[in-house]
Amino acid sequence: MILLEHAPALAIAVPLLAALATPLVSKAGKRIRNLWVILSLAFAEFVVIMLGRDVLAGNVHVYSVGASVPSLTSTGGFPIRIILVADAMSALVSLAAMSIALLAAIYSWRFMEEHHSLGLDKFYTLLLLLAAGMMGLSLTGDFFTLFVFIEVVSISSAGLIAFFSSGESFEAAFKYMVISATGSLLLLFGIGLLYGKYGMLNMAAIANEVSMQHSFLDIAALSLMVSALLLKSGSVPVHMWKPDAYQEAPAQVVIMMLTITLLSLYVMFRICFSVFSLVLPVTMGWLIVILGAMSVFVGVTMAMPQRNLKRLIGYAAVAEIGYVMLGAGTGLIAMPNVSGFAMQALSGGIFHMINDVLDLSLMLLAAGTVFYITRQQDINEVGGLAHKSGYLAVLFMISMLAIAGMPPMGGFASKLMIYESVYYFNPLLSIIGILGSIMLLAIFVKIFASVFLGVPYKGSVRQVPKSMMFAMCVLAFFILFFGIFPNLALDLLITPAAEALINPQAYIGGVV
Amino acid sequence: MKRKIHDTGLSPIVKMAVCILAVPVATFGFYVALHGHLTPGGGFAGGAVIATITAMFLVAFGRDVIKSQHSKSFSSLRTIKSIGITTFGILIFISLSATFLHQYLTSSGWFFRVTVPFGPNPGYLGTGGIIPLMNLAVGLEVVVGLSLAVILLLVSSKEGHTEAPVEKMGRREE
Amino acid sequence: MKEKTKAGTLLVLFAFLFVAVLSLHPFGRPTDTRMDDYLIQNGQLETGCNNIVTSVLFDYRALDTLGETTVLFAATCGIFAAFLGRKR
Amino acid sequence: MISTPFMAVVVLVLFGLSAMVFKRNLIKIVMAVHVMGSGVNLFLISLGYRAGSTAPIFTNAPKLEMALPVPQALTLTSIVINIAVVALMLTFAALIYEHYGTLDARKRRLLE
Repeated sequence: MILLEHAPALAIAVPLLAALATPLVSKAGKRIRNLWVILSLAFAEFVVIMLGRDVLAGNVHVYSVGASVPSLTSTGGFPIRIILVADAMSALVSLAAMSIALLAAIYSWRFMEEHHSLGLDKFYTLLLLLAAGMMGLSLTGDFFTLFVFIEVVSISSAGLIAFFSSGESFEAAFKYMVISATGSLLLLFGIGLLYGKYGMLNMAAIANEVSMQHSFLDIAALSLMVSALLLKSGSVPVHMWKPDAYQEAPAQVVIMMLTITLLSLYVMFRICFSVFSLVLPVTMGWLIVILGAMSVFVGVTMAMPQRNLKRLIGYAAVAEIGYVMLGAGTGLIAMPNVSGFAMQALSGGIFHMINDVLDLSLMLLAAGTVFYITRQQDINEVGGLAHKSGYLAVLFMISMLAIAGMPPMGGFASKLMIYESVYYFNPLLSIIGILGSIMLLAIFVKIFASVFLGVPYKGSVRQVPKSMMFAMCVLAFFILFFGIFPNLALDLLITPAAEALINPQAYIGGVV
Repeated sequence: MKRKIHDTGLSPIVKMAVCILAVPVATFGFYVALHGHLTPGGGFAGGAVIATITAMFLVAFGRDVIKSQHSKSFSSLRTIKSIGITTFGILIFISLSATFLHQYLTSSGWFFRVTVPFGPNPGYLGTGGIIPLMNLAVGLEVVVGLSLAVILLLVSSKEGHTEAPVEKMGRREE
Repeated sequence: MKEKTKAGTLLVLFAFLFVAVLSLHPFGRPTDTRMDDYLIQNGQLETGCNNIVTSVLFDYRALDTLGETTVLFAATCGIFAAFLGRKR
Repeated sequence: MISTPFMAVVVLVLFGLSAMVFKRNLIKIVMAVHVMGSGVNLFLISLGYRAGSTAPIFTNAPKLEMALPVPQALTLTSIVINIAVVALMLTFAALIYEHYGTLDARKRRLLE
């Protein structure tokens, strides 16, 4: 029906329209504005679910923006307009991104109330712009639109980092802006190189051209883009901005920034797998795997001495990004004929992408609630909370076990797939991975003991509001669901996504 | 010059010149934005030209004009802000509707019916369908965005700034 | 020591960009201009405006312009939120 | 013959990057980002030039040999994005100066 035909465009347009109208709607009052934000995100989630169902039924959903007939892509044998492509992989990623945005909006209903009554409509506008940017990032099939949406995402997340206007938050936001500005300028340089050679900007069209004749220029453009996107995803050489940014931003903005890092990883895999599949040097795969292993190692070792809970989660996020790169990198090494273990590694990497978002978000929301109910910012003063709010302790326990990759939780299935398959490529890497998750468990047990166990907490503790509890329970449900029925999630969501990533012909065929 | 000329800012001659100059600059910016589909320029260039007027006013009249004329608190800025953002929000709907619900409004569009044959022609204003409207929408958005950024950056930084030599204004609120 | 490593990486990047740009087409003679020639030929007919750059900006690649206006809008909101918070 | 605009682009981008890496003052870092941005914009524009061609505007067009329109549209978009990035970074620099009283990155272990 009409909604499905325009689904990719609507997925971007609905949060954008809602963001533009929020200043208007917020004139009518706080509750109406909050409802407006949550309803628009829920409608966008509905559109993305419909898109996902249609795409999982087997066809690549193509939408050319502005053409008289949405599916009219290449008029003169090559695409002219901007084309949004939704195949299994991008549908999966946009589904994850939009559900996290919805949960963040629900969570921030009560969380932001007493913090900042003056500028809250700015907060919700930026939140919706961030959601629109994430949708654009995951659905676009055009290089320059990719650059524009990466800018939308990085500017609105910088604005959100600096929302609690304290000295450190401006510092963190400035550092984040410097790094993401240089990253996207390098990306634009790579896009310019590609446009200079092929005269076209569409990913599928260039992929078609690259498969015919390729030269040093493609390698140069590819390496520029991959380095820019690694910059954005906060892997090892440039991960300094992540702990600061995660420490300063409000909890639900940090969840959105988590999804942004995973989206930039998704875009890097899209470029490596679909566009440059034939010309991809093996060294690129090894580079990503080694960087992944290093970020696991650095993330975990740096997380040890941390006192601030959110900063610690920032380093844990660097480690989790390392796992995803470890998994998908091995898939990249055996690119032309991905079979057996490389396929398992790739689907393990993608599955871990989803699990990583879920458990780190649950951990962050739990941390935010701890600070909300005790009104303290530092975790040393907070102790023995288990007596006051048992549910929070259980949720924290679930997220802690999931991050460390314990059996009942979702993280276990994906990490096991990564360890098994990476072992065949290089045993040292999977050893680093296993060590990393053990140390993560040790760190979080220490945090759990200091925050929840011990002498009951003397200070006054507020009741955990319903909206926060609802958001956290939804996350806990999905973590447990992926943990107990991994095969259900695997063949429903992950393997079609992995297959879609593997054969670029389906991607190119849909467009050209 | 009905308004009371404050003592801050530059000399009255400059203030008078700025007030007089504002009109031609505004018309030129509007011309560039409106003729975007015929002559080089368009929404962005036209908006930037018009945004220079706010910068000129701020330079000529000093930054305390905005603070002192309206109430001391930020509400003055927020009213300007809300007007700008809401108009921007509505106007961008025009470009949004054209972008997403695909573009049958342009050359064969109902608004400006005239389609243009290939080849150089003297340029008729009534062509281009909805594109001139989108040009104006983007132009207004750029004007609001840039002037708000300039006002905010200048007016709300509290650190000691070199006031005009004659400071008859009241104590700056800390 | 830190300064030398930074200078070293910058020099390596300089050589890399230099070679990459060298392998591009010589200035003034673009190699593949299919898309642009199509736009110049049909720009006036499909969008009805003489300035092909405006037709590209507002019709063929209108999503970029929309994304860009949201970038400006997000920057304005970010600046305002930053300054507003400070008054608290 | 080495095409000079592309050389100028490489020099500008590297100049921006090195200034950003070595300089400590926040405002200088913002300027470095702006220089790098204009370097990349120059690169985009110089991609779309055809020898001996006019602008792709048909109003009283002197000749039909026209330059490429798409890079000009890309540059327009990327210039506006650079404005937004620089404006936001300047706001943060101003507020950091107001809060810490100094613009030097080293004092607050900002960008180590």
